[in-house]
Amino acid sequence: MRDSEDTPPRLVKPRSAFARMFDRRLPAWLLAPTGVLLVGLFLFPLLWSLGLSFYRYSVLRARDPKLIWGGNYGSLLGDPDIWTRFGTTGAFVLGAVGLQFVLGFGLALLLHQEFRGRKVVLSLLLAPMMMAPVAVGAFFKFIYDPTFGVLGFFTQTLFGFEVSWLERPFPAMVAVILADTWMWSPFVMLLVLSGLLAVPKHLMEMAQIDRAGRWLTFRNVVLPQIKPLLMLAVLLRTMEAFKLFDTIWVMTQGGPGTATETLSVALYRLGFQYFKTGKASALAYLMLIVVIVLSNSYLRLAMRDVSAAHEEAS
Amino acid sequence: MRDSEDTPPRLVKPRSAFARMFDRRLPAWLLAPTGVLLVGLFLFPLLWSLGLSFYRYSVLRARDPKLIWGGNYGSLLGDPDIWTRFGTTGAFVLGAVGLQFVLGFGLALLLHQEFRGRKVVLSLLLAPMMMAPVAVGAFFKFIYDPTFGVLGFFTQTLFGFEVSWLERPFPAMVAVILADTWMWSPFVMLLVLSGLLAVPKHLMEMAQIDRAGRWLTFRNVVLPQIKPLLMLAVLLRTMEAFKLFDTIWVMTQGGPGTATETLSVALYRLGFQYFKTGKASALAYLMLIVVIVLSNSYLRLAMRDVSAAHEEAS
Amino acid sequence: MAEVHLRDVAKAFGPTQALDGVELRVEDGEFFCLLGPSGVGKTTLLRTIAGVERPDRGEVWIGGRDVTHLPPAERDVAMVFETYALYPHLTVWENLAYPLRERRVGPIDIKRRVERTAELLGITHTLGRPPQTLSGGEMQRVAVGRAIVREAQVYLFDEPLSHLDAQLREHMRAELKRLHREMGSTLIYATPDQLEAMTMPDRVAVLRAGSVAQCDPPLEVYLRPKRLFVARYVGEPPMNFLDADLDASGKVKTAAFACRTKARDMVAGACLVGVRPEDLTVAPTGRPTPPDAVSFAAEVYAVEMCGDYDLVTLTVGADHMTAIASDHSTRFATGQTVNVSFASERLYVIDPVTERVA
Amino acid sequence: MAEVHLRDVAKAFGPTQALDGVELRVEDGEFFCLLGPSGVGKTTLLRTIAGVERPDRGEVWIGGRDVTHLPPAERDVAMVFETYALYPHLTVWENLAYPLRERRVGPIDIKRRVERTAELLGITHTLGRPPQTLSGGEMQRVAVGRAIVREAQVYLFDEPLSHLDAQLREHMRAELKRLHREMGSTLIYATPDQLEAMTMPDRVAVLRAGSVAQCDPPLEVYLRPKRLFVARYVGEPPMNFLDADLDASGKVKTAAFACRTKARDMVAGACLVGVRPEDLTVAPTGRPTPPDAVSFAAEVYAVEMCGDYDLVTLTVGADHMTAIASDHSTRFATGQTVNVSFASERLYVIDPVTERVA
Amino acid sequence: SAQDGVTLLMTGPDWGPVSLMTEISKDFTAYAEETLGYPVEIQVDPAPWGSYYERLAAALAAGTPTYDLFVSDSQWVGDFADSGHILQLNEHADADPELQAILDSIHPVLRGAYSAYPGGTENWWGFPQEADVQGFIVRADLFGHEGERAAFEAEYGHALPLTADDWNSVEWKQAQDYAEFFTRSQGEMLAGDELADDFYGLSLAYSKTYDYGTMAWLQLLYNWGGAIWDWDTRRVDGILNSPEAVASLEYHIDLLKYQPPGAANYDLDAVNNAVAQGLVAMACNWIAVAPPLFDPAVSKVADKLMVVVPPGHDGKRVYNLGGQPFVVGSKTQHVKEVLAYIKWWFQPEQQLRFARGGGLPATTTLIGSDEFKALSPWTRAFADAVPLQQDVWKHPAFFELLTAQQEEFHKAVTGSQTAKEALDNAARRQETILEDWGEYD
Ligand SMILES: Nc1ncnc2c1ncn2[C@@H]1O[C@H](COP(=O)(O)OP(=O)(O)OP(=O)(O)O)[C@@H](O)[C@H]1O
Ligand SMILES: Nc1ncnc2c1ncn2[C@@H]1O[C@H](COP(=O)(O)OP(=O)(O)OP(=O)(O)O)[C@@H](O)[C@H]1O
Ligand SMILES: [Mg+2]
Ligand SMILES: [Mg+2]
Repeated sequence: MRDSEDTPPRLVKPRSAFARMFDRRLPAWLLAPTGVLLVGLFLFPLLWSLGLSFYRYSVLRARDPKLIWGGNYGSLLGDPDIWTRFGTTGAFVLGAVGLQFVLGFGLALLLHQEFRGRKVVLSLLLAPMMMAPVAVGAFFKFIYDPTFGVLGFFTQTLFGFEVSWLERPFPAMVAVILADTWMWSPFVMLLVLSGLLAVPKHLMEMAQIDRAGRWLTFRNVVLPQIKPLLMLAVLLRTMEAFKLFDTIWVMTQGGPGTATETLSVALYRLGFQYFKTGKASALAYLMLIVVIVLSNSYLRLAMRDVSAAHEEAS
Repeated sequence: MRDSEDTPPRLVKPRSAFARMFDRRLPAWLLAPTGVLLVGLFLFPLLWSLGLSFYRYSVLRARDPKLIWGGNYGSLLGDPDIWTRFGTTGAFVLGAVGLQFVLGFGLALLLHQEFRGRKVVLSLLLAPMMMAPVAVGAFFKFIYDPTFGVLGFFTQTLFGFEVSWLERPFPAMVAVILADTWMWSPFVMLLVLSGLLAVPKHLMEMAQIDRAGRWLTFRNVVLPQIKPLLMLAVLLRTMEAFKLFDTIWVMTQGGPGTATETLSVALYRLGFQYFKTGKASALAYLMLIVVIVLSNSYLRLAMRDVSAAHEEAS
Repeated sequence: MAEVHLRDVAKAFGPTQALDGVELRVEDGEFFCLLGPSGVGKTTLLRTIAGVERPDRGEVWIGGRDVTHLPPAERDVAMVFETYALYPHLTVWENLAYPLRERRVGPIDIKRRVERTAELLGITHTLGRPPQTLSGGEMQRVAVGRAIVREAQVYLFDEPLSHLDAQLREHMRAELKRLHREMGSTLIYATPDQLEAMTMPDRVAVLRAGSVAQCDPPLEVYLRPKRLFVARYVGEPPMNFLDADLDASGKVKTAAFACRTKARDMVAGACLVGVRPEDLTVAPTGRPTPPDAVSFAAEVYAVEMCGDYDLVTLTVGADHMTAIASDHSTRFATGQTVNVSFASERLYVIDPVTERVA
Repeated sequence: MAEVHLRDVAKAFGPTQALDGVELRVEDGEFFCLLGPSGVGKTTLLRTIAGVERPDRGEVWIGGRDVTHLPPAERDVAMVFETYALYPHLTVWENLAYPLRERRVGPIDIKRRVERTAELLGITHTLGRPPQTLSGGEMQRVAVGRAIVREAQVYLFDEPLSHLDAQLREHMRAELKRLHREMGSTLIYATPDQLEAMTMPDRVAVLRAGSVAQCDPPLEVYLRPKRLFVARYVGEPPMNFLDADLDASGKVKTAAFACRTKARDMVAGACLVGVRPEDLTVAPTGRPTPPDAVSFAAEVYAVEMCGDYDLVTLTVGADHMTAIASDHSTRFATGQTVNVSFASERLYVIDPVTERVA
Repeated sequence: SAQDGVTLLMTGPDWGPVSLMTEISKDFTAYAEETLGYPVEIQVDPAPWGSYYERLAAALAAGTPTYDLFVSDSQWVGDFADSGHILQLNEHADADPELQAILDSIHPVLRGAYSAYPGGTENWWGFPQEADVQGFIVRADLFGHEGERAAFEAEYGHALPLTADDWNSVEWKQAQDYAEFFTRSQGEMLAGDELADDFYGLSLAYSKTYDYGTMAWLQLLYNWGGAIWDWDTRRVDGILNSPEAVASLEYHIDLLKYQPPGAANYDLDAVNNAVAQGLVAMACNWIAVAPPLFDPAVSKVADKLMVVVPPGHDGKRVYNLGGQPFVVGSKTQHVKEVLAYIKWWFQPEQQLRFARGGGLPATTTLIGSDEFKALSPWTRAFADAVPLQQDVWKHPAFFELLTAQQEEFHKAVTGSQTAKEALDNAARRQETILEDWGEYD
């Protein structure tokens, strides 16, 4: 509206430098180099270590690195043990992430209810993920200990027998998965909970009036809202599970036999026991490729969903 | 609308068990025990390890645990070194999380633009966080190496001098922070990016028409939308930075001197070098308390914002 | 049996008393309208009946059951929200089918009902699309469709036609009335639109600041408003009000005219009289006025042409009055002196203290 | 200088052609209205002018500049969105102040303008609240406030009054007109509401399926529709149409009556004639009809009382016609035979092939 | 059953002596089959030195995997013995004269260091696996270069040492001159060639990892007349931070100026690497890690090196003891086989093979033999140093003591505090630790 009595507009207080910085439209030729530099700084160490994987090289031995191109990759991919490690890792990732997904979800649904002491329980549930993985590994190792362990005591008392958790391949894998699940289900819970809080109230009201059952409401109203965060949680957990080292190392050192020898354990051995730096780099890159392929599929799904969900109102 | 020609409603296909499960309203007395059990399973290892912290006990030295109540806590809190570690940890967490916040944010804003090769850059940027922290530590140690390192080569060529990154307290801290930043800024970026994608289109249009400057738009339209995810990212990063061990250990072992000796390094020493299991548990719990206090403040803020943001339409 | 009964329902949002002791009894099968200006509490009232809002005080009874503490799902109501919210992740088809899904309606029936509803609302072309690609009016029709696609004891409509054009609205009004007749359910309809409130319902409740000012059949509300607020609010253009004096015999006297009324049980003294623009006949001076009509002279202040009628603003003493001249054969010019007349029984007398209309 | 000029603007959403070659020239300072049924492209057109939608084809000129490829911020337009979107994280006060913030308006001015606008819209009591606590009508008024609080070359209003009641609407219409006069800016107003389209603008464009069917001053559109679509769409209740035969001399003949028209340049043969309900005078048989009026007998089919007038549906041969009887002194009964008359110049003759109105 | 064969699980640090032992032990299988009647396989599961203790201790604490025997750094024996993780051998030695004979054959200094705990007693806990001592690895080509020799003598007024005997009387004062003399910049001449890179006089380990830095310094501490604690009262304050000790640490840190950049973080590998790359003229390192330097595949200067004893100070010559015993896990089910293995391992043939392969033996006769002294470039220095060795703590709290020592030491090395402060702090912290262990009760 025309404000006829207005004095001519004037600058009342000098605007902060910060405001002006954001205000001014940075020309592309100024923004682009900054971006390129920033991205470059992040990519450089990546490419450099990629370079390393084409060399036969050991940090321990003074021999000059020797360029062997795909040699490290070839010998890795030709090694049946590596394929076994991939299998073991896959089993671990599937088991751990699957369980974390289910339990994290369940906990989130539980804690989305109102009840007394909810906040305390929430804080406590977040505690495991705040603990050092090494410590968690140590705790669980102790819990599983057949002689002193608490679990053995329970199964002994309840069922009259003890499971030698860490001494048989299958139980050992389960044990490692359980430890990781204990630690990280609350993470999934946290993200799902954030998603649940973001479900628009009016949609829930609509669903209530529609007399939509829990399942329908869940699938059509709740799930689409939390899906992006859920995908993110699964993505992050998959990535982390793929590279989990500390807990496994402390609990089983990859044993019994090679039952819990995942790729990251193999990587550790290559790089820090055998000091085959080049080959270790190559394995690291093989793992990276797998994770990137996995996460890209996730990411594409998640992002598509996010953008779809929020174009809601035009 | 009344459908007068309707045959009486009938069950056309049996509904899946899954659907029925969600559909039925579980009575409280059935839901509560499940919840209590679930929560209990998660809390048990926590409480058990808490118990441990009241004992003088070493897993290595097979003497009987001795209940000393607050003894471990007392001796920890009375130890000036622990306070120094708290300081070091604080500096590291602040530096790393702060930098990750800024860079992650910047990267997210950059990658929110459309440009050719955006997806490739995105995948590549996510690579660091998918790498094993031990490997990242090793890479960076090598990058910082004064004799063979790439960084030394650069600074030498560009500025004519070398920084002995890992030999002086301040540069060493910076070096460790940079390594963690390299690894985890993309994580912040990922979450912020998810948030950016969730900014409702119509609000952006409104802001455009309002001719609101970048800064105003950002503060009033974009920031409130991404705030919950941003808070979550900061929370998670703070928690992780607090317990970061591998990278620091590989790069500096807490050195030079004790310049990068964080609480998690101290915890490692207590638990796995001195094998003072009880005292290590106590330190783990002290750290936990700090993180819980920190994260609770965050969480309260974040959740309040999430719920506020989404009650938008009634 | 689905009469809706509200007993002393109150609801406050912070300092705002959105509902303030609402007493309302909507009969089973009635087409009931809530009329009132913006912010008066219509939406809050409907939401309270639906159960998505809990009243601070009072009871809600539906079909003889106290449902005050029951969740929406157990009240068997269908509702069109004012914001015409739709499930953003479902297509229009799915949005329409949704309320049927959990009612064990077979897929063939669902298909038939959805398609019939869509056709009725003229949104068949949008069925496969997500809601966010619809135009405002299309969205609103889908929201209406979501309510009428299913059977419910009580239908709640919150301004369901606001984004539609006149013809579509007309059509929808007719359809809603037909549906209501066929189904025999109770229907409560909130609107700020007088035309809707006057043409559709069996009864209309005029709300004022969170409580019911009058609750009667529409014509009754129009012809016999009980309160100054209702008299002033109902009618478009609004009623003219003039200061007057009432004597004990029921005779009122204004600056322009005097006339005999039926307001005999009112306290004599200063009062307000009202007369509707459409009850005023404006004629060039000299034309004969009907017998037993009150007539007086006035000056034309402004004339506004509104298509099928002219709106004439008159200067009467110190006041302005509006009149509707629908006789196209006569045009008035500003400044012209005219003769104004009305039937004396069309005069309302209002007590300025109690604001009651005699 | 802020005339708005659209040249052959087209925009499709998938298979839907929302805009289909729109040609439009809105003069500087004009109050312009877009009228059309739901889904016709009004919103899309406004969004294209604002710049938040990019046309597939054609150009948008504002104030003599080709702004087709300029971002909204550089077009200096203010817009009220149909969804009356508000910033959810800001209070109403902040929402209103927002458009001023980046314009270097001093805080004292901001305060004054915001408060004046709020008062004008009757939303002063909501200023401190977040938008999600407002009622529908309040929200819409805030959205209007956000546009009028600031100066712009072009104001775009998308159904800004749909959730308001008659009196508030009336008030707002008057205010908008006043503001427009004071500011002298160009104002484009989309509405499905005929009353708004007829009373407010200088000119109105009637849209049909993404293109302009007629663009004229409102009375012109009402009195001289150029197309069957416009004739059918404008007017409430809508025009009556009858099949007729046209001879070379311009005389039409229907089942009920025959009359002479000015439609001389039309091809003789089958045609359609139309007459508006309000142009029909219904009288008990035997009453004298005005001279040179066409008159015929009909039977009353139904009577609907609408407050200030009665809607009479008549059986005329095999067709129905509606007529408005605004004379309260005469009431008609169903089945009664009545005399219907109209002035012959109020008859529209339409070519059934080209759909042009003669 | 035993008849199908037994596998003895062993662990040790991942380095030359252990892989050598692994290699040689493959022959034990056949020997066992002969003497015991069934094959016994030795399986070794090595771990890097830097984290060896943590891994070993963690395994012992958890009880899995069960090691039948393992290599323990000599300092750890006390802790493991007190915690019951290793088997005391007196019983078996008493019952088996052959074992007793083996114990007797070990050089007394080494037996005291590797087998006896507490020190000075006759409680036997293990047998030497790899004896070790610090040696000086020097570039014989540079020290023997005529031009350099002349230039040095002209500048410093004394000659560069040439033979092992010369080195036996070198003191740090002189060694520092050598270091200074050979520290050159890129572009300067060295032994007739222009230097493409900077060249340095000396390389020592200063790393914070494990005990690397401390061990290199202890050499100087002892020679300067200092001690790590009072061996009787276990008091540290006033001993560890005595003026001599402070002087030795100051001197030690001062030596950094002759060393490559980054030397403050050099661990054993880095020191070796500096030598192998031809970056330094002298280096001090454990002789056990020296053998690869003489391998042309690893070292650019394989044919130019000699190993000598480290310098003394003010007429005093003490060398820092290294080396590791192997000990028997207390949970082993195969004591018989383990003992058989030990007896086999200490057969002179095996010991000689070990020495030939680069291992450092502990039996008095072998060390004293001329054949041994001439066996490899490093054996002479080793043999000369063995009798002059000084041991460190073998206390159960050794890792805590060590960490306190290392942290304060490294702070001084990297310039965050003075040598005096470092030793004062270390002494204070170590007394607190020992007090906590009830040493002063
Ligand atoms: N994003 C979209 N995707 C697909 N179709 C769309 C989209 N937006 C609009 N349409 C279609 O384009 C046509 C014109 O839409 P528009 O919103 O301009 O109509 P309108 O005249 O504003 O209608 P209303 O009065 O109902 O608001 C409609 O048929 C609509 O369904
Ligand atoms: N969540 C809320 N918080 C605070 N005030 C509220 C809230 N919801 C409604 N109100 C206030 O309560 C009053 C009644 O609101 P309601 O939405 O019922 O009005 P309405 O009659 O539907 O108006 P309209 O015709 O504008 O939709 C209004 O003044 C509104 O501002
Ligand atoms: Mg409302
Ligand atoms: Mg629209």
